[in-house]
Amino acid sequence: MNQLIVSSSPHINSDETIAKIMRDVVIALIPAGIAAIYFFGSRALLIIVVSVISAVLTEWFMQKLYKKPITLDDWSAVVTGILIAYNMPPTVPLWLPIVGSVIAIAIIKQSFGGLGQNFMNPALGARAILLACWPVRMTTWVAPGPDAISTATPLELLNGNMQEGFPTIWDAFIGNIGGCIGETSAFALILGAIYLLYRDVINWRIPVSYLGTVALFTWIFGKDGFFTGNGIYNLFIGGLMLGAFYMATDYATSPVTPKGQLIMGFGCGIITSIIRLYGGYPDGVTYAILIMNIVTPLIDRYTIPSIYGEVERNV
Amino acid sequence: MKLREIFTNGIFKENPIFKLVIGMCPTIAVTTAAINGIGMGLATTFVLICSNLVISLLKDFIPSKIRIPSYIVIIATFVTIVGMVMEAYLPDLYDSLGIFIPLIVVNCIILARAETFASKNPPIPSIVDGLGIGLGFTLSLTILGSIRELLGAGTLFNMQVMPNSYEPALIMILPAGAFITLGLLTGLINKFTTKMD
Amino acid sequence: MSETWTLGLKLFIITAVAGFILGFTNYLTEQPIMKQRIQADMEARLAVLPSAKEFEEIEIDEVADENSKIIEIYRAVDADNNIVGYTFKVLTSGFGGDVEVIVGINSDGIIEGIRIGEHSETPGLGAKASEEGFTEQFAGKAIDMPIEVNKTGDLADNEIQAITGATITSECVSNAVNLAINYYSESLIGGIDN
Amino acid sequence: MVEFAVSTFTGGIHPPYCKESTEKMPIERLDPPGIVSIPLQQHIGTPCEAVVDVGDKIKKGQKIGEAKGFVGAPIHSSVSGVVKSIDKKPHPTLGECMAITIENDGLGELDSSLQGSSLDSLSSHELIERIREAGIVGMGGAAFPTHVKLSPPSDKRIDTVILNGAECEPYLTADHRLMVEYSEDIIYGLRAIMKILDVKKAYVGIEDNKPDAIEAMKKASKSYRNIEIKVLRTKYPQGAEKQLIEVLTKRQVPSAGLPMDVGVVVNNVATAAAISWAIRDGMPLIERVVTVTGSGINGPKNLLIPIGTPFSYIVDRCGGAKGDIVKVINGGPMMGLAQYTLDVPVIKGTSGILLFTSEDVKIHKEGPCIRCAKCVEVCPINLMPLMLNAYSKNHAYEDCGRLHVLDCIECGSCSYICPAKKPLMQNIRIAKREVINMRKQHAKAK
Repeated sequence: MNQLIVSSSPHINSDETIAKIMRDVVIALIPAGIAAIYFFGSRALLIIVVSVISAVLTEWFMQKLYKKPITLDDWSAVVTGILIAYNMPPTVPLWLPIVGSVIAIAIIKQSFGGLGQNFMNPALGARAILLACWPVRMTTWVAPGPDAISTATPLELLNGNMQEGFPTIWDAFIGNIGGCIGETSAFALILGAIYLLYRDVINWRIPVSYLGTVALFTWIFGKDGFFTGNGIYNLFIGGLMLGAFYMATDYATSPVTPKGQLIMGFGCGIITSIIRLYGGYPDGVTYAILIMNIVTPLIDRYTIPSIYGEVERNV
Repeated sequence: MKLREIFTNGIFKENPIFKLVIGMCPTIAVTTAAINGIGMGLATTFVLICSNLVISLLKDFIPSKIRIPSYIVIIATFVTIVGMVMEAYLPDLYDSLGIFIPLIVVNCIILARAETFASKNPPIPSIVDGLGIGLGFTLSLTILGSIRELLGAGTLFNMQVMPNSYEPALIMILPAGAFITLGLLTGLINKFTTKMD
Repeated sequence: MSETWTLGLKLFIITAVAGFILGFTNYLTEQPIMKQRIQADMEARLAVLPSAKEFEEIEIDEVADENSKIIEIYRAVDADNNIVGYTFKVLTSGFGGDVEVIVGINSDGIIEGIRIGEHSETPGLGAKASEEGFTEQFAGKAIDMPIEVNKTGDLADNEIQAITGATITSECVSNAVNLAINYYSESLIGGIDN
Repeated sequence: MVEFAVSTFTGGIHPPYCKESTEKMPIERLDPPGIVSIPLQQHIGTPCEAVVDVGDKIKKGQKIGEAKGFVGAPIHSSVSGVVKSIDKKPHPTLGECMAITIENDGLGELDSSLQGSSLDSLSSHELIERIREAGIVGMGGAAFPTHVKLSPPSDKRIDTVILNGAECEPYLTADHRLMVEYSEDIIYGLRAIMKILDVKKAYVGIEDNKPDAIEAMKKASKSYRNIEIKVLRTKYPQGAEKQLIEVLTKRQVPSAGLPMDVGVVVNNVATAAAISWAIRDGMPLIERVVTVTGSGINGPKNLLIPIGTPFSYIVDRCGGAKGDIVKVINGGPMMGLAQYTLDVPVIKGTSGILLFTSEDVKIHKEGPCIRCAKCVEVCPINLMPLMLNAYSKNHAYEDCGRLHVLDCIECGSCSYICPAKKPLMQNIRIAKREVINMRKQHAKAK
C-alpha cells in the first residue's frame, strides 16, 4: 500500500478553479465581441487580438522578470486583454492597445503583486492612463458601419443637450451607436452577464445596485427639473453595462462582504451619475469604478457581517 | 567624516528624493521638464548652501528652544532674496519657476539639513553637505524631468528628440505622471542599491 | 524669566537682521522688477494690437457675465495720438480654473489678435489654447456677430475650430472674446469712450 | 405525498452526494475479528481507567474501562475473550491512545449482568444512569457523553428535543440506513430522551435526499403527535447543530453559547438508537453502524461493526482495497480525519470509513487568493475565511480573535469552495488553537 496522505479536512474540493472562472468571463464577453465586429468591422477584432496577445506576453515577461511561477494558464491576462480592447474606440492605432496592456499588466497588476493583489482594475486603470495620455485618440468615436464617420456618443450628445439626432433607445440597446468597442451593445453584454450569473461567477449585488442607482439618479435629476431624466436610456449608453457587469464586479478590487458589495454598486452609481450629469467628462464609469476600487479595503473593513448568533447575544 | 564622503552622501546614500523621500511637493510640481528640474534644483542648492552656512555659524547663538522659527526665518530670507534677484535679472527663468520659488521655504529638505547637519557641524562641512544634498536633489529632479519631458512632450531640454511620429503621452507632464515616474524610479533605484549593500 | 527675555531678544535679532537684509535687497531690485512687469504687460498688449504706440488705462463699467469678467481695458493710441483700438484683459473660467485672455479690437471693429495669459488648463489639451494655431483664428474676425465654436469642420465666418478634446477651454476663450466684443459694441463703439 | 422542505440557513455548499453506492444497501452485521483493540478514550473528556488486567477472561458487554469524572463514558468489551495487553495503540482521532487489546474467543458470550427493561418502568434519573452506564456518547462524530447532555443545569429550561438525521456529509449513509431499518428503535430512544428532559416537543430533521428514511420515520412516529418529522433541504452543513436548530425552531444559538441556551438539546439518530438498545436490551454501546465506501473499496457496505475492529479487517471484509489507496478517512469527507494507518480501530464516533484513490484526492496547486468572496458567501457562521486565512498565515492571531475565529464550526465549506484551493480550514484551525492558547495565557497572567 502507498504512503497514506494525512491532510486537514475537508478531503474533497469543488471543481471550481481560478482558470474556470476566468474562462467563464471570457465566454461571457464573446457576445459583445461579436456585436463589436458586426458594428465596427474587422478592425475591432484586430484590436482585441492585439490587446490579448500583448497582455499575455507582458504577463509572461513580468513573471519571468520577478522570477515568479508562470500562470498564463489561469486566463486572467486574457480577460484583462479583452477588457482593455473593449474600452477603446475602434479607431485607435494598434500601438495603443499594446501600450495599454503593458500598463495594465506590468504596472497595475504585476508590480503590485499579481493576480488578486492589484488595488484597481487593471483594464480600467490602463484606460484612465491612456485617456490622460492620448485623450484625442481615446475619444474619437465613429458611427457604426463601414464608412467610419466620426460622431459623438449619445453621452456627449446628452451633455451638449442636443435632443435631435439622438440614437433611439433601441439602437442604444442593440449597440448601433458610437462608442468603445465592447461597450455599445447592451444586449450582448446582458447576454454574457446572464451567463455569469447563471455560472455563479458574479452575484447580483454590485450590478443591480450600480445600474439601479444610475437609473434612479439620472431620472430624478433630469435636465428639465426633478423626475424628468431618462433613467432607462442612461442604462444603455456609454460604458455602464460593461462596467457594471464585468469591471465593477472584478473580484480583487471589489468588496467581499455582501453589504460592502451593495455599497460598492451604490457608490459607483452615485459617482457615475454625478459625472454624467454635472461633470466635464462624458462618461463617469471608469472613474467611478476606479474610485470605488480604491476605497474597497475600507468598505470591507467596516462591513464585516455580524457573525452567527452575535446579534442575539447583544439583545 | 571626510568632506568627500559628506559630499557623495548627499547624492547617493541620502539622496533626498529617492532615499529620504523628502521635498516631494516641489518634486511633483516642477519636474514637467528637464530644465525646470535643473532650475529648481540649483535654486534650492543655493538656498541650502547659504542657510547651512549661516545656521552652522549661528549654531551656538541660536538656543534650541527657538531653533525652528530661527531656521525658518533664515531660510525664508534667502528664498525671498533668490526670488527677487531672479525676477529682476533673470525674468525668463522666473517665468517658468516663479510660483515654485516660494515653495523652497517649505521644502523640508532645507529644514531637515539645518536640523540634522548644519546645527551640529562646523561651517565647511555644512557647506559641503548643502552642496551634496543640493546636487543630489538637482540630479534627481533633472532625471525625473528628463523622463517626463521625453515621454510627455517628446523633447529633452526643449529639443525634439523623439521622432515626429511619436505621440506624447500627456499624462507624463500631468501630476499623475510625476507620481508614476517617481514610484517606478524609486523602486528601480532601491532595487539596484539594496543589491549593492 | 530672564531665559524668556534672552530667547525673545535673540529671535528679535535674527528677524531684525533678516528684515534689514530683505529691505536692502528689495531696494536694489524694486526698479528692475517694476520695469520687467511693465515691459511684460506692454508686450502682451502690443501683441494683440500691433498698430498701437502707447496705451492708457480706462475705467470699466460693471460688465460681467456668469463666468467671465473684464478686469482691464486699455485705450491704444498711435504716434499721432489717434485712438487705434482697445485691449481687454478678461478672466474667464475654463476647465482647470480661471483663464486670462487678452483681446485686442481695433477701431474698425476687427479683432486684431488675442493672447492667452495665465491659466491652468490641461497640458496637451486645453493648454493648446495658448498656441498660435488656436489664437490666430480670432485675428481678423469682425465683431458684428458673436464668435461661435465649431467642433466638426466647415467653418462659418464667425466660427472658430475647437481644440480637439478641449471643447470647454475653446468655449471659454470664445466667451471671453465675446464679452470684450459686447463691451466694445455697447460702450466704446465708434471709438468714443466715456 | 409531496412535502416541501423547511426554509434553510444562510451559506452552505452543495457537494456531490456520492451516496449512491451504499444508500440502498441494508445494514449487515460484521463478524467480530480475532483481535479487537478498544481505546480507553473515545469521547470528549477525561480518559477511562482500565478495570481489567492482562490475562483476564472477559465477556461481551462487560465494562472494561471506568469513566473518571462526570464528563466521561465507560468502555465495554465488544467481544468475549482474553485481555492480551493494555498499551498505546493507534487511534483514529487522537493519533495514539491507551487501548485494551482482547483476543476474541469466538463464543460471543454475553455478560450476564446486562438486563433489559422498559421505558415506563424507569424514572428519568434511572434512565440517565442507564445511559451513562451504557457508555453512550454522541455518535455523529463529536462523541460528547450523552448523559451529560441530558443533564442540563437547572437554570436552563429545555423545551425542545431535536434528533439529527440530516447526515449532510457526502458518502455517509449509516444514519440513513439506520432510519430506514431501525426507525422504531430511534423513536423509542427519542421518547426516552423526551422523558428524561420532560419535553413536550421533538423534531427529527432529515434531508430531502432520503425519502425512504423520511417515510419510515413518519410511519414509526405516527402514534406520537408531539414528534414531528421535518424535511430539510439538502445542503451542507445542514446537520451542524446550530444550523439545524435555527432551521427547525427559528432560534439562533448565541455566539460561544450552547443549544441549551435556547432551550434545545440535539442528538444524533444513531445515539437515539443506542439509547433504545441500552434501555430495552440493557446493551452497552459496543457496536455501531459504519458506512464503508469510497472509490478505493471493492464492495461498499453499511456495516454494524463491533467497537475496536481495525480498519484493515473491515476493508478485507468489504472485498478489499481497489486501486492505489492514498487516503483513508475516519468519518465523512468534509469533517473526517485522514488516517496514517489502517491499524486504527472503529470507535464510538466512527460514522464512516472512506478509502480514496489518487483519482479522488487531487493534489491541487494552491493559487493566489482572488478575493472572489465565495468563502464569505458559504460560511454558515458569517465569518470572513479569506481574512482569517491571511491573518493566520501572518501570525496575526489577535486579529483572528477579533474576527471571531473561535466561532468557526470547522465545517470546511470555505476550503471546499475555494477556487484557489487554499487550505483555509487548516489555517483557521491553527488560528483557533493559537487564540485559545493566547487567551489561556492571558487568563493566567491575570
